[in-house]
This record gives sequence, structure tokens and C-alpha cells, in this order.
Amino acid sequence: MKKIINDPATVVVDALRGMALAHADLLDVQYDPAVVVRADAPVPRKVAVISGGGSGHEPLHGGFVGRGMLDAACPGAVFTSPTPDQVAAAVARTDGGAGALLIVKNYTGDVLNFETAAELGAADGVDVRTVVIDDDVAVKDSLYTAGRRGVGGTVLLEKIVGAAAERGVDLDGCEALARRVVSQVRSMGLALTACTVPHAGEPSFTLGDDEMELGIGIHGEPGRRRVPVGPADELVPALLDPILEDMPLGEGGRVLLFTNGMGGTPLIELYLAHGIAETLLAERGVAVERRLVGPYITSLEMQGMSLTVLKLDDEMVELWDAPVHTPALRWGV
Amino acid sequence: MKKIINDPATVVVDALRGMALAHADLLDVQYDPAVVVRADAPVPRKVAVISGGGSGHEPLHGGFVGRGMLDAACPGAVFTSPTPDQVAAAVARTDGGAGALLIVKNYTGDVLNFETAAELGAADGVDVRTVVIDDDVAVKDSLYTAGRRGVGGTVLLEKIVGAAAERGVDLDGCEALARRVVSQVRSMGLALTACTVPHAGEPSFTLGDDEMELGIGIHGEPGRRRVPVGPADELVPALLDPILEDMPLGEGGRVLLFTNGMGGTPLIELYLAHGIAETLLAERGVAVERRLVGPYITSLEMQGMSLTVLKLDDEMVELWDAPVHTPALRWGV
Amino acid sequence: MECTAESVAEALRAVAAVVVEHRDELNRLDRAIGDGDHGENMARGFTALVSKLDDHVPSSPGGVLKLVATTLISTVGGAAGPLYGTAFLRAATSVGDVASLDGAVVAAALRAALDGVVARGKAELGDKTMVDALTPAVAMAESVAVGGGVAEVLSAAADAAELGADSTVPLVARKGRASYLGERSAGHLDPGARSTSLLLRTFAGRAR
Amino acid sequence: MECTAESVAEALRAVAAVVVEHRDELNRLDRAIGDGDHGENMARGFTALVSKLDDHVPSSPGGVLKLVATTLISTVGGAAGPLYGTAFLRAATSVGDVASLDGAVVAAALRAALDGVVARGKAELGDKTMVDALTPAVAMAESVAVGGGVAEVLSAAADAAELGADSTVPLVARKGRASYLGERSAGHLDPGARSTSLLLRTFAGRAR
Ligand SMILES: Nc1ncnc2c1ncn2[C@@H]1O[C@H](COP(=O)(O)OP(=O)(O)O)[C@@H](O)[C@H]1O
Ligand SMILES: Nc1ncnc2c1ncn2[C@@H]1O[C@H](COP(=O)(O)OP(=O)(O)O)[C@@H](O)[C@H]1O
Ligand SMILES: [Mg+2]
Ligand SMILES: [Mg+2]
Ligand SMILES: [Mg+2]
Ligand SMILES: [Mg+2]
Repeated sequence: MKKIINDPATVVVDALRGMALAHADLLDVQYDPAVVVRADAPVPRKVAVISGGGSGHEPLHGGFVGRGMLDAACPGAVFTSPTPDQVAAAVARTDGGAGALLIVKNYTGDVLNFETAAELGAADGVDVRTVVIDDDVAVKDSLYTAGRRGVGGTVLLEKIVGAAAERGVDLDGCEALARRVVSQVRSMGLALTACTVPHAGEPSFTLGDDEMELGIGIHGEPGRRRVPVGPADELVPALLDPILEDMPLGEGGRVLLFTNGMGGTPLIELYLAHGIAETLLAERGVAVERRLVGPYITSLEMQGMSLTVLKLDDEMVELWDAPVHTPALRWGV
Repeated sequence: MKKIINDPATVVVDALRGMALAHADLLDVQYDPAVVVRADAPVPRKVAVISGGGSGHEPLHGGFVGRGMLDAACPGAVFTSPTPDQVAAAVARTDGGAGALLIVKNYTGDVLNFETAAELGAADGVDVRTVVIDDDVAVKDSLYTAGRRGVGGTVLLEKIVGAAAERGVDLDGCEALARRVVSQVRSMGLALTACTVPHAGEPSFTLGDDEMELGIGIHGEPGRRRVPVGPADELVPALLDPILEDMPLGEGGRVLLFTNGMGGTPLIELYLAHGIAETLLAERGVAVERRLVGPYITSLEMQGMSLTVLKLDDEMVELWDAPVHTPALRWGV
Repeated sequence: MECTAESVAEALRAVAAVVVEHRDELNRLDRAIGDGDHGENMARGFTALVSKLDDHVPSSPGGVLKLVATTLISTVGGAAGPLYGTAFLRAATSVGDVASLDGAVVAAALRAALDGVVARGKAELGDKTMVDALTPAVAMAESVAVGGGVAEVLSAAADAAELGADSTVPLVARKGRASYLGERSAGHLDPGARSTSLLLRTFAGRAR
Repeated sequence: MECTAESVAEALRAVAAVVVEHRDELNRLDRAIGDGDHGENMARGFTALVSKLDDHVPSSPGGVLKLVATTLISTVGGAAGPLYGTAFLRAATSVGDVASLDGAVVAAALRAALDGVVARGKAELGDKTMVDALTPAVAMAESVAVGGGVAEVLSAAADAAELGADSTVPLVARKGRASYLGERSAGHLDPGARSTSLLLRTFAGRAR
């Protein structure tokens, strides 16, 4: 394992310190418990939008804290959900009197910890709602699994709901919007290499020289199946087809296409894959109206990519375009 | 070699197609010869700022085309400088009547090809100037080398000169500013892993499990020396000290600190390294007034990082803060 | 042996040492079918617990168990944090403020812990989770508690938990991260079941 | 054998085939002390040349050489593009519009090519570049050209270029990318010197 770190036990805090220095204008970083807070929080009468999860997916979530997106992010240990007291501290610190919406990726640990926190928050008199995102079509949503995982759709959800909250939409409205986004977004990913969690010191799985994991999550967990690596013209449909099977868009569908890098894949490959995906969508009569290309929800240094398709409506387009000013996404300001 | 590509021979063009689709509002991509042009080019009476180089360093340079930065970028084959006719086409396409400034990284191939292009441009009646950036302190600038390489400083140079051109500074002014930036910027990088050029199919060098290359360039070429990987607290000074030795800042120096990822290093490590670098600078009485953290000039999937320090003055700070709207850098708009 | 707050605290220090010792093993088990952090998570939690106990040992066994619960909840994260946290919280409530534990109290506490884990995590027997270790442990504890002391109860529970943990190997996971693997999760020991059996074995060892 | 535009074009097709055949070797040499693309760059250029020649063969040897120059300049990139481009451009100018080449003309063209490379790249003998292959080649060509035909001149040049290329092995590079390596560049054959000797050997083979 070769990493630019000091001690695996302090990686998250050490990185937070650098982040605090790099973005002092945007972020107020607290360390005990660890919470990344929007510098001007609490914003009076605004719904606080809060997310969090294991570290190692940067820029998610801390990189999305700021005007028009998240009020706070709770970074857990690497690939480990945050604890309830982090979430409770985030709620307390950002509560502007309009309640808080917790955006939770669907993993057992995240759901349980945020649930516990929501109970604590509610007990403190803040109206706290939780929305669980589960956009990963690689996992069958059945009684026999923990349900679909939350992956790339999380970034789009945080942007869109963050914009609504910034505009003064109330908690009911934000919650309803969030559920609508969740119902209209689907993702799938693949990995060409595994990643190494700092404390583990060795990769979470090993792949042969011409193998890849199809249907990978974002925690270095193995995927749905292991298949030979093919050309991009085969890889992209292997992600896009299951997404589209799961969300019939029909002719005239309008979408946002998000081509995401898993952390170790260069931008040149992401653009290449994005071009293929956009062309395939166009061939099916789907209109790609917005796009995002880059490493926004990652698995440490894993090589690989994911595609996320969000079915758009006018309101979502407007909210996507609305100003955002965070370390990782910035426009309109 | 595992990459999300189709044919090594068409990687650059295939990626350009994706880039054109992803950023249709910002970019006009031409394919023969390959040039990425600002959508609203030529801008009348504005100096055209043009750069280019081998592909595989994305977002450099195409990701920096747009308002307030580059008018055009010329992407060569992977790690191979572009040809003179690409550069000549970029000049012809962006000439707004105020001349063109070519920003060239100091590599024999780049310098020779841009030189030839400048001759062609001049012959066509456009006033073309060339500024060569050579900020890599890992290479001794002597008769016995091709001189220092152009690395991280290129990003800062393109932003600052691009802002000046956008404000209407004339060609003499842009050229003088560019030379001032070049004289005040220094960089150094390291690699934890090598990278694989698509057509080569195997890594450009191999590193042991606990070795790194110190003083790496951006083309997968081996570095100054091979040393054992240490903790971040040792790696960061190993980059920063040679930079500071080469550019005495003294107490009260004001700088921009750019912590760059080589493509395969996750953001969590970059923030961690950035925190250490900023702290070290503060300890020496150097004021870090601006910062940039992320993978902006890369070597495909190489794991590693570089530090760039630019000595600031008021004008540079103002130009750094000025609006920029490109695929990879965006603020103020 | 009397089962006071002090002796429960001592047993927990022993548990912490065992967890740290087995950290890599638990990580490795979790790497095979999860995300490789179970040992790390547990070690972080129990290490934090030890430094809290160094500060101050609550006056009753129930108080100590409650401290374990809040510490694990606020330091472990992941699935294990809330699950073990809830388990210890329910155990604490079940124990109440008695000054010393006996076999029946311990068996009841284990039952409460299991109920808490199931309430929180909704796993059933055979889903390849810690529930597969805890369920037989509780059953054995309850039958031995009819007349047995703390040592017998815990020792029986530990034996059963080990068998239960082993029984997870062939199972296909239906809860937690391992469930994403589907059939590929079969053939591996569940890390949470393993940690449950380690905890019970260590408690049993201290109670002798 | 007469050295007409057609036969020069044929020789260039042969060169293209040889370059493509040695692409991996040149890449490998460049990987050791450069960035691993020299074979790729040369193959791209000469492949483009072949398709231009398929379209149309200029009427004079000088015209063919000029087509080589412009094609390499616009398709090779890197250091090799402008350097080989300049070499062929100067050679074309030196040859002028004669209909057929003789030994003296070829030797003079090689001298012009070398001067062009040096003017463009500023490398000296011993800097571990293509200049180390081309310089002895020109010297030998000039001495053989006194009375020798095209075949003799090219064959002597190729022999000398091979020796010159081999002589780069122990050298420490002082120009081009390899110079960044300092002492570590010693012990490797320079890729540009190797491609120069391949070109000359192939020309020599076609002239026989
Ligand atoms: N729903 C559940 N009910 C009971 N136990 C569960 C459940 N989900 C997961 N577990 C247990 O948690 C263990 C994993 O814990 P850990 O690795 O610390 O958390 P995470 O899965 O969040 O990384 C699994 O081995 C399993 O025994
Ligand atoms: N200044 C120079 N003068 C002469 N030849 C040079 C010079 N710089 C580099 N070369 C030659 O170019 C070769 C490398 O070409 P190539 O790999 O195609 O370009 P790049 O170095 O830009 O990747 C070297 O092996 C060397 O022979
Ligand atoms: Mg985890
Ligand atoms: Mg090159
Ligand atoms: Mg785990
Ligand atoms: Mg090269």
C-alpha cells in the first residue's frame, strides 16, 4: 500500500485539516465530533440539508457543503458510516428553525446511524426528516438483500434539494422533492482495479489482469459479477442498459447524464465513456439536457466509473442550474 | 493494461468527442487538425491565449478553454506534443486582431513544434509571441539538460494570463505578465506508481512496493531519484524544500499554493498533503493567500502529487480571482 | 465470583484486548464479503471504552453496560455501532440497577440484547449476521440459567455462539453489505457473528 | 539503378513498413529514457505518408522529400516531428528539382539534413540524440560519394549510422527528455539514433 498519509488512524482528521485550510471561506470544520459545516450556518429560516457517510468518497460529501447544496456533512472513518452524535451535532449546528433533511445512502450502517440521530434530533425539538437514496441497479431490491445501495444519484440529489432549500422551499417541499429525485435516478458502476483502505493495508479484492467487477459499489466491496474487460464500446452499454431497463424513459425522455470516475480513472477515459453514453442515449431518442463528468463520488484510488441517469422535469432543471458554491461544484456565483 | 478505451490509436479523438458533448456551451471542438476552441472565438480585439501539449494531462489544457482563460488548446497524441498545423489552426481560429500568446511547456518537442507554428502564424500576419514555462525544480537548468520542464505552474500561468487578456490587456502586457509569472513560480512532483500510455500497453517504469520516484515529470518519465515511500510528513517537505530553496520568499512572502494530484491519487490524500504544506509555509512566515487543490495537471492514472508555489503580487491576486468559466475551473460567473 | 460493576469493567477491558488482538482477522473476514473495516470499527469502539473506564467506572453493572452502549454508538459507526450499541443498551435496561449479576440476570440481559439487535437490524436467523451467533447463545444461556451461575451461563452462551458463528459459513447473506454479493457470500464466516462469539468467549473466560 | 521520384517513393514505403515493424522496439527504447512514444510517433508519421503517396507521387525526388517533410511535421509531433521534418525539408531543398539522384546529390542532401537537425535542435555530437547517428553517416557518405553511386553512399551512411547509434549507449543524455534522467540515462540506446539508422539502412537496401 502506497499512500500519501501519516497514520491510518488519523487520515480523516488530517485530511479535514487540509480541507479546512484550503476552503476557509466556505467551510467551518469541527473535529469532535467531526462535522464539515457551511461557513455561514445556521441560515435562518432555511431547511438544513445534511448528509454524510464513510470517508474515502471525496469530494462527497464535504466537498458539497456550501451555498446551494449541503449545510453540513458528517465524515465517518474511511468507508464507515458516521456516528449518530456527528449527525446530531450537524443538526444542532445548522438548524435555522425550518427543520433538517438528512440525505442517507442506503447501507445498513448509514441507515441505522442516521436513524438513531434522527431520534436524537427530534428529541431536541428539531423537525428532522430522513430520505434514503438507493439508486444502484446492480443490487436487486428484494427481501434477500439490504436493498439497493446509494451511489452516484446522491450527488445529484444533494445538488437539487440543496438548491430548493436555498430558495426557501420548506421541509415538506424539500422532502417531497428528494423522494421524487430518488424515484427518478438510477446508477451502475464498474471497477477495473480494487482500492486499499488505509488501515487494511491491502486491496479489498484482487482482479486479474483482464478482469473487471461489474456492478461495483463505492466501498471496495466486490460487484455483481466478474467479467473480462472489453472495449469502452462494450463497457458503457454494460452500465447503461441495466439502468435503462430499470427506468423506462421512452422517446422524448429528458435526462441528466452523470459520468463519474471512481477516483483512479483519468478524465480522458471519463470523457471518452461519456461520449459513448451520450451517443447511445441520443440513439434511443433520449434527450441529454444536462451533464456532469468527473470524479465526484469515489472509492479512494479505485479505477473505474459509474453512470447515473436522472429523469428530469422543468423544476429539476431549474434547480440543477441554480447557483452553487462549494469546494467541488461551483457555478452561478 | 486496463483502460476504458476502444482503440489506443483513437483515444484522443474519442475523448474529444465526449468533451464536446459534455461542454457544448463552452467549447467548439475541431478534429482535423484537433483544436479545442472557446465557443465564442474569435473575441474581437482580445489577445488570443493558446496552449497545448500532449494529451493524458487532463483537464490540462482543453479543460481550461473558456472565458477568462484559454482561447484554444491543441491536444497532441498521448504524451506527445501537438503538431505545428494544430497550433496554426488555433491561431487562425481565435485571432481577434490583437495577436496571440502561445503558452508552451518546456519540452524539446513542444518548443520545436510551437516554434514552427509561430513562424507560420507570423507569416500569416498575426503577431504571435511564445512564452515557455519551466517551473520544475527537479530538473537542473543547465547546458547539460533540455532545461526545466513545464509542470504545475502552467495551470496558474494560463489562469492569470487568460484573465489579463479577458480584461483587454494588450499582447505586450500579456507577454510581460506571463514572463513575470514564469519567473515567480516553482513546482516539484513525486509518483507512487507509474502510468501506462495506451499504445504502449505497459507502464513506463516499475516501482517496488515501497518505492517512489521523487522529481517526476508529467509524462511517466522516471524522476530525479528513487527513494523509499515515507509518511506524508516526509513526502511533503521533500517537495516543498527544493521549491523554497530555489525561490527565496523571505518573511512576509505571499503565495498561491497549488496541491496537484497526478490523476490516480484520491482527493483525501491531496487535502491531507495540502494541510501539511500550508502549515509548513505558515511556520516559515509565508502567507498562503490563495490555493488550488485537485487533479489539474495529471499523468493519466499515475498516483502521486506535485506542489506548486507562486509568489503573488496584488495584480496576480486580482487576476487569479477574476471570473473564469471553463470545464475545469469556474468562478465569478 | 461476584459480578459487580468493577468485575464487569474488568471483563470489558479483557474484551477490548481481545478485539484489538483480532482486529486484523475481523478486517480480513469483512474484506471477503464486506468492506474490510469490522475489526477497525470494533477496535476503535472498545479502545475508546477503555479510556472512558480509565476515567471512571460507573457504580452498577447496568451503569457500565450503558457506558458501553453510548461509547460504541458514538465511536464505532458502520452497522456494528448501532447494533452492538443497541444490544448493550437493552442489556443495561434489562439489568437495571442491581449491584451484582447472577446467571438469570445475565441470561435475561442476553435475551434483551438479541431482541434489540433484531429490532434495529431486522435480521432473521440464517441471514448470515451476528444474529446467527447470538440467537443460539441466548437459547443456551436461558436453559443453563435454570440453576446455573454467571460462569456457566456465559460459558454455554459462548459455546453456542461459536457454533452459531461457524454455521454462517455456508449461508448466503441477506442482510448487511454481504448481501450485495448474493451467492458469492457463501463460503465465508460472517465477521459480526465472529465478533459476537469472541465477546461472549471473553466474558465467559473472565467469569470463571 | 536510377533514383527517380518513383523509386524514392518506393523506398519510403519500405521505410514505413520497417518503422511499423520496429514500432514496439522504438517505444521500448523510449520508455527506458524518455516517454515511450517514439515508435508510435514515427509509425503515425510514416503511415500518413504512405496514404499520401497512394494518392499522388510528386514528380521529382525533391518533391517527394518535401512531401515527407510536411507530412512528418503535421503528423508526428514530439521532438522527432520537427527534427525529422526539418531534415527532410533541408534535404529536399538541397536536392532541388533534379529528376534523378546520384551519389554526390545524396551525400549533399544528408549533410543538409544534418545541418537542419542541428539548427533546430541545437544538439552536439555526444549529446545522445539522433545527431550521434547522423553525423558519422554524413561523414562516411561524403567520403564515399567521391566516385561512389547512390547505393554505395547510402550503404556507407547506414553502416556509420549503426555504429553511431550504438555509440549512444554509454552516453549521458544532454538533450531531449532523456536529459532529465542525468546519469541514469547511461546504458541505453537512444531511440532517435536508432530510428535514424533504421531509415538509412532501409534506404540503402532499396538502392541496391
Ligand atoms: N441488519 C443486520 N442485522 C444484524 N447484523 C447485521 C446487520 N447488518 C450487518 N450486520 C452485522 O454487521 C457486520 C458488519 O459490521 P461492520 O463491518 O462493522 O459494518 P459495515 O457493514 O457498515 O461496514 C456483519 O458482519 C453482520 O454480522
Ligand atoms: N535537441 C535535440 N536534437 C536532436 N535530436 C533530439 C533532440 N531532442 C530529442 N531528440 C531526439 O528525439 C528522440 C525522441 O523523439 P520522440 O520520442 O519522438 O519525441 P519526444 O521526446 O517529444 O517524446 C530522442 O531519442 C532523440 O534522438
Ligand atoms: Mg463499513
Ligand atoms: Mg513524447
Ligand atoms: Mg464492514
Ligand atoms: Mg518520446
